[in-house]
Amino acid sequence: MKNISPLNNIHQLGQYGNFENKNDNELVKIKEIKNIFIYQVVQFKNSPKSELVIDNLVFPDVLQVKTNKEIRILWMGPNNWLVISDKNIKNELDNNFSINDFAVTDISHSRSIIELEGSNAKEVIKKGSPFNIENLAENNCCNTIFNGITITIDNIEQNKNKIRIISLRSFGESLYHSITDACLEFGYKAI
Amino acid sequence: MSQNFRLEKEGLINRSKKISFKFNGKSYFGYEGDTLASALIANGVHLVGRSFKYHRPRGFFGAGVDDPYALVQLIRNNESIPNVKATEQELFEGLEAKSVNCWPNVNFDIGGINNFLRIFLPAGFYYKTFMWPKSFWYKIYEPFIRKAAGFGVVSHEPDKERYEHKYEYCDLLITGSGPSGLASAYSAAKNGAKVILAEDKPRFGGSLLTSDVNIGNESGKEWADKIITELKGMPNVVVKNRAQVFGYYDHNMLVMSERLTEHLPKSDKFTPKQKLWYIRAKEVVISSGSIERPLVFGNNDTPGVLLSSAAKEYMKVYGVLVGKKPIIFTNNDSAYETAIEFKKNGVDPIVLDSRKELSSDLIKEAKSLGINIKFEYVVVNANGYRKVKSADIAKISDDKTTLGKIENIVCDCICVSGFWTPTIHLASQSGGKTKFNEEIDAFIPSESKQNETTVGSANGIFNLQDSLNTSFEAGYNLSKKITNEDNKLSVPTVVEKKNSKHDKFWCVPLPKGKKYKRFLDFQNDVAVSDIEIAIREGYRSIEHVKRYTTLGMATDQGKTSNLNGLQLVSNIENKLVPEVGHTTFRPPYTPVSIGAIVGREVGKHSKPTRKSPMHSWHEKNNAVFVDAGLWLRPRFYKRGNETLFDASKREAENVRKNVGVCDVTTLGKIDVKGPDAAEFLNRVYTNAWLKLPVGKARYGVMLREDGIVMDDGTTTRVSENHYHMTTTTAQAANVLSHLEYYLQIVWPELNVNVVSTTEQWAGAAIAGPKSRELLQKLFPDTDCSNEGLPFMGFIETKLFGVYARIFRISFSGELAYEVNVESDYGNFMWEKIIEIGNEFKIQPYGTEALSTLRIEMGHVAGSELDGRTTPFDTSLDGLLSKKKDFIGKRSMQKEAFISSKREKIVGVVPLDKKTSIPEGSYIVKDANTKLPNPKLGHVSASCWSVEYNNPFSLAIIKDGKNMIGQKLFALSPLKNKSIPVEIVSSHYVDPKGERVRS
Amino acid sequence: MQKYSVFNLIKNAFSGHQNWEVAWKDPTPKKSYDVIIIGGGGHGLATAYYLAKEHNITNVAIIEKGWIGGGNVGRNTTIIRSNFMHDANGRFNEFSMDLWRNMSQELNFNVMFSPRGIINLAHSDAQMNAYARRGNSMRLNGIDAVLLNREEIKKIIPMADFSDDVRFPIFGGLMQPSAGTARHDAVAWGYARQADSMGVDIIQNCEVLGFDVVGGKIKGIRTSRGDIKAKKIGLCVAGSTSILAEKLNMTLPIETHLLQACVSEPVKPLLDHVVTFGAGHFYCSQSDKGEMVMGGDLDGYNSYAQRGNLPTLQHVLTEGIAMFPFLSKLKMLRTWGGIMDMSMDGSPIIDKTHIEGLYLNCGWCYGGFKSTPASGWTFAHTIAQDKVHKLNADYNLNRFSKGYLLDEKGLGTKTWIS
Amino acid sequence: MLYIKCPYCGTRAQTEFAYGGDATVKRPELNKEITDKEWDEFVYLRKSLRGKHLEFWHHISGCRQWFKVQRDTTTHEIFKTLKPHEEL
Repeated sequence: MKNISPLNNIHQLGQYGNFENKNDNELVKIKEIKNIFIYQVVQFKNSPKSELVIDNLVFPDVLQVKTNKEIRILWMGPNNWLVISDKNIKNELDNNFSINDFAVTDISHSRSIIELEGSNAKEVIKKGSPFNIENLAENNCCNTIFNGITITIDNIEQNKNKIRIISLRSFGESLYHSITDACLEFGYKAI
Repeated sequence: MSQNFRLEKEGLINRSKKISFKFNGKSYFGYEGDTLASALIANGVHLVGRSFKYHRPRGFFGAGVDDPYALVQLIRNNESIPNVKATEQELFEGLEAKSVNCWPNVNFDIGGINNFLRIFLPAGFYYKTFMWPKSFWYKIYEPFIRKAAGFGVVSHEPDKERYEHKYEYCDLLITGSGPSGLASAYSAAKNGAKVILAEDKPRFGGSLLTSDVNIGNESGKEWADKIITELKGMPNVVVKNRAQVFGYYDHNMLVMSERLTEHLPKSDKFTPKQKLWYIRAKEVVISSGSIERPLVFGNNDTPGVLLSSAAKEYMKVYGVLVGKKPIIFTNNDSAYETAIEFKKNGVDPIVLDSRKELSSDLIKEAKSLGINIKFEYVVVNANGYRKVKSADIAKISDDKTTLGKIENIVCDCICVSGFWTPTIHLASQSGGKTKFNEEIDAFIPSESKQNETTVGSANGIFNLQDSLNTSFEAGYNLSKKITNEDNKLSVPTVVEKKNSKHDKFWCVPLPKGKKYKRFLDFQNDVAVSDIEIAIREGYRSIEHVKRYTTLGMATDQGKTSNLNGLQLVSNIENKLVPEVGHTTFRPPYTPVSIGAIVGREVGKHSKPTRKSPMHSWHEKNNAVFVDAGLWLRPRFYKRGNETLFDASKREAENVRKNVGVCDVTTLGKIDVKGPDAAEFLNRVYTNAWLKLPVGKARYGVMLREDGIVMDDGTTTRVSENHYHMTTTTAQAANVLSHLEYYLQIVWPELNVNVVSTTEQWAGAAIAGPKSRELLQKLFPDTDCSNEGLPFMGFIETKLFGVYARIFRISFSGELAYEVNVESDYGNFMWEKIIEIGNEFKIQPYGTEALSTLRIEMGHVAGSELDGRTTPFDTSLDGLLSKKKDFIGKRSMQKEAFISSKREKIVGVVPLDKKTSIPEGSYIVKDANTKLPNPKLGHVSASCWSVEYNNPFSLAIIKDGKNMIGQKLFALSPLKNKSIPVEIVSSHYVDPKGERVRS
Repeated sequence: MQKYSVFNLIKNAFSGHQNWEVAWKDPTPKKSYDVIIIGGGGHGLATAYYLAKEHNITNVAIIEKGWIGGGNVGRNTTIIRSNFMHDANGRFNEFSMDLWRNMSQELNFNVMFSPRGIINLAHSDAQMNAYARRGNSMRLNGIDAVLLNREEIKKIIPMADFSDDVRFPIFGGLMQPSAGTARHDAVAWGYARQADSMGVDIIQNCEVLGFDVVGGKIKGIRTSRGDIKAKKIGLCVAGSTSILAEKLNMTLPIETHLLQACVSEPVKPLLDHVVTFGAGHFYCSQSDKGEMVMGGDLDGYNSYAQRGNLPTLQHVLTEGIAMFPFLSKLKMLRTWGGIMDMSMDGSPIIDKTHIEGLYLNCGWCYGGFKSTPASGWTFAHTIAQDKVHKLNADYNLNRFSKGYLLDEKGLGTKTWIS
Repeated sequence: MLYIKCPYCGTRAQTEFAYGGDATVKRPELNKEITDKEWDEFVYLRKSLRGKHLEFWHHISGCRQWFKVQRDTTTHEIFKTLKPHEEL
């Protein structure tokens, strides 16, 4: 196999912790999101401000996520976005955003992504992150910290309690341990 | 053994569930719902341990957190736990506990001898003696004192328990579920607020569990149960028992420790023993209640002397009699409730009331029950050693100075009540001010600093109706601010007994000729006489008194002793209590488990570990790893029983002879993009960057503004506006913040973006004479010749279809290349290099070989760039641009930096060409001169030069350049080595740098 | 002055301890003094003591805003050591050690100096080398130091984490056997008692409101208890230096930060040494009372609040458990904070100033306690002789602009990164 | 734990931030002739005020922006947070 995902060595399918006699929704489901494209798009401070669009998605404002089937655009900071896509859109981005006004950087391989799902997903976050997760609405995101590791939380689907936790790749295994350890009390299922 | 002191039916314990337990090896039983203390008292056991200094017998003085002693060693789940408070520890099947601070046992304790020597051991005695002969303090006296001190025993083994954290946000946090807490919680919750109600004890209700009142048409307890049940059912309310809010920190962050399993025989391995809640509350209601004050008299520390409120709680909550011949000694009405409770349970108490005869609802009721009340009477002294046997009592004069004739009455317990002290710790921790309330002789919160409100008896309100009124109001007003809802509840009416005024009297004078110890602090054995000595000797500030006598510095933090201490000082100094002032309250309110504070970041996970994409390959190939910051890097790859020295020598030799490959993923990488990127680099690096062509790399040095070298690395111009910067592994994060600082704050006019791409790229350094041949095979379609890819050149290409970047840069000083691919492909790249490299005898090499190679080349690294060295010291001054300005340039003119005495980097070779020079040795002129021996400089890095097959070191020494050729000594007294050496150039191998260009 | 001794203790016992004299008096300030020391902390009290003892200057007042010994001398982790790399720091603190060794007898007050040895743990060979550099420097300066390997460390502190479940394994460590601890309050009280007996006025509850400077010369101070004249004034107010400097229109190379410490509940003796964690900022020793005395990191932002914040404590205790897993089973009893003069190179300043007759003693960072005697001794000398002693010659104020820095840690001017 | 309002992301827990020191010291312009004294003032000298203190913080586990905070160094009360180039 040519490519190996960040959590390949640690993400072992199965059920762990207090999983006995619990229904599926009570268990936290954990999944690695891999083979996905991630770009940082930054508009330079002194370049003319205009509405930014890619794939008919307008770049969102503070803490928001704009999304369609394939792409999620996350607000990361002033003039700074993360474009997460199932397909390679480097060329589109390069064409839309001139190098004199924008910095587009492919960081697809520099992140590891964990997806949590289930009624206790937010309780898991509360065990390590001081961020007020209850206030993070669907299609909102935030940068914060979990047991000393910098993360981005992306609220994918409120009613399913489905959230993604994005971290730097090299921290991936430590974060994965920290998250799954926090799941033990509820029981979790690696899928 | 039967429970002689257990009442027939009273109490909230579950009599259907018997629980057997052991104390000091003896078996007893109690009931579910008992504490260890209540169960022991039910069995007639009052002697729990020995005091700190005099090793006097100690019993139960309180019924909960207020108890100043009652510490035992608890065995639970095969763990031996020190300093567990028997009055808080709930009983569970098979519980085992032991007394502490006594030897051989609690009944006969050798340490008790101190009690007879006590007149020689007043406050601060140890400052006045143990000074002769000089060495004896540390060798003889101190070890003896240390052995006598301490309470419980803790083993060396790690903690098997699990502790977790939880971050919560709420509108109102309410600390304590007594009447005022319940009222505020209920009215706030009904008004739509998100409420957290925390109760330290297992049972909710606080004083309502023991006081004889009616709220509406229910008893106080029924009302409490009703409210709690309703609160538990509300979605916007979290109700927690066994949860102590112990700290009030900045910006309304409070911390609560929830005890989840300590009341159970054992816990499953996934349920934490404690959960630490970090609660950010918009508003805080402090309803932590109040603690009864002791009255002070002779030998008032004897087991059997206890707070009257505790006696009442043992009866009403646990159905336990603390004694069958009780004396109630009080200066206020509340103790009458205890007397009445005794009477109701068929025990005849004697009440000694220090006040002139007066009347009130309670006193009337007591009289009507035929309770024997002696007004203007006090307890002078408690007789008995391990347990109260009788009391000396006497009439006391109006002015409370003279005692009448001493009478002796037999008793088995003395229940004291010196009125109530509001628990203001949290209010004070928040930074809020306190004021002294003459009414109640105690401090209450005044203006609050953060968003906190104190209600109920914690605020000095001891009347239930007022307490409920103000608490309902508080809950409503505070919630309204937040929810903007307006649902106000009506306050139930209370039927309670009116209290008459208490007596300010609290300390019984000594009868003529008697030297009874009258204790204030029961754990540290601080008596009235100790405070008197302290003040006599000039330790007059309350802080001096506290520190000199250790008053209130025991594990109970003076909950029952501080205020009496203040009273005493104010009497002696003839100041008002507020003038004496109290010592500051700091978290934690009660001792809190260190394990809980730390949580799950223990053992291997105390810090995160960063790994490269090739990590598992290294593991499979016997890499021995080394910590580089949070990263793990292969230090060497062990073959057979090679030592570190053998392996690194082999690996380094192979690089010089053939070719080696090293994982350099951990080096910091930063993408610098934008129209002003070149200008930016020109300002942050000391050398010139404007003219670097696309496709070329350049070595650069960064300084701090104070002129010290911050970091170095190569940066490559990938395209017109795009640079790929590399940093050292150690400084990667700092450099990024540094760059962001200058871009965002200092030079906002620059259009540049910086982002870390460290983990985007897996990096492999291929070094050695055969590296070009290998590279050509890895990239058949790429021209890897010296012309096609010259030194400091850069190309983008494909590695068997995988996008790759090749940089021709060298840290080893050999012909070398660095190949980068996207991290998912890192392992693929690595295996390809090894596979194809085999024919060139490739070997992976670790950081140890890497440093060997760089050292003999004289390349500086972390051990030279240690945050203290300038470009001059490290021979990097050639890179200081004269033409342009840059960060730190202005500091280059400093006298010390340019002085010739300044240290400079050189090479060091042992004259015998055999003896390795330990790193951290010093270079001196004379090896045998007397100390202090003047140092020329230190050895920063050492290696075994594989080029010349002899030891070689780098050193930074005074006037280095002119030292070259000199014969000096390298000294390492720690390893007692003295090595004759010659100073040579730091560029030991290939000084002209031809290989890298070959 | 009444002598403290076991005989006196017994004698007094029989008179019910009624006849002990005050340890120091409570005088009202005179109109003027030869020397005023501002700050009744350890350093200030020691300075006054050595002015009287070594230089026969007894017309001295100590002006203390609150109660003596209430600053950092009363809120530290009582560690005494001279394990420094820079010659200037080593020399200075070894001189301090010599004064510590005789202090109880000299002051006739048991300060309980206890040379139990300090161990700095190392968690990598690189760190072992850094400690070797420090230790060799100490040895060449005549200071005791030994480098211990993992096995030797294990023999001394078996309760440290030598298991496999460890993030930063112990490689070895540097030990200074003669380092140790002392009873912090006793140091302040002992100096105060002797200074008082030699005629020094200890004036508490007296706040300095301003200075009288005429023609570049110090004339006196304005206080909450009236104006007081003085020929010479020594500033000795760790933590509050910047506040007084402001009243003198001086800006200094220091920042004020908060350092936290805490103690556990007392337990029976199990730790005989002072031990520091190498992969962080934690250190620990066990007091005579049985409490684990634990200290660590700065709160990390400028602070004059003598109250700490929880994240730092959590971070520090995390390292504590990483070093001594058994600590997890103990309870934290007390926490407190002290405010520190963090200097821009981590080393102190004892020097004259541009104002004639005004002397400066500050920048002790979080290491002031161990230096108390030497600081007082050299500061007294600098004030009495109006010139620095060779021991504090390198602790001058202009070393920063000239570049003669004494940076033990190599962290530069980011004082909040400890 | 401090609760700091990042001017870009909103109020967050202290652990997301890194401290950046006195925000009143201004770096001298590049290529500008200045005295040693001016340079030392920038590099070494700090007022270290008790009370209201203007300081830099870096939202390092957030939007990675540097910004200014006006905080009381005795009570830690935060009065105002500003973007780098906003003035009080």
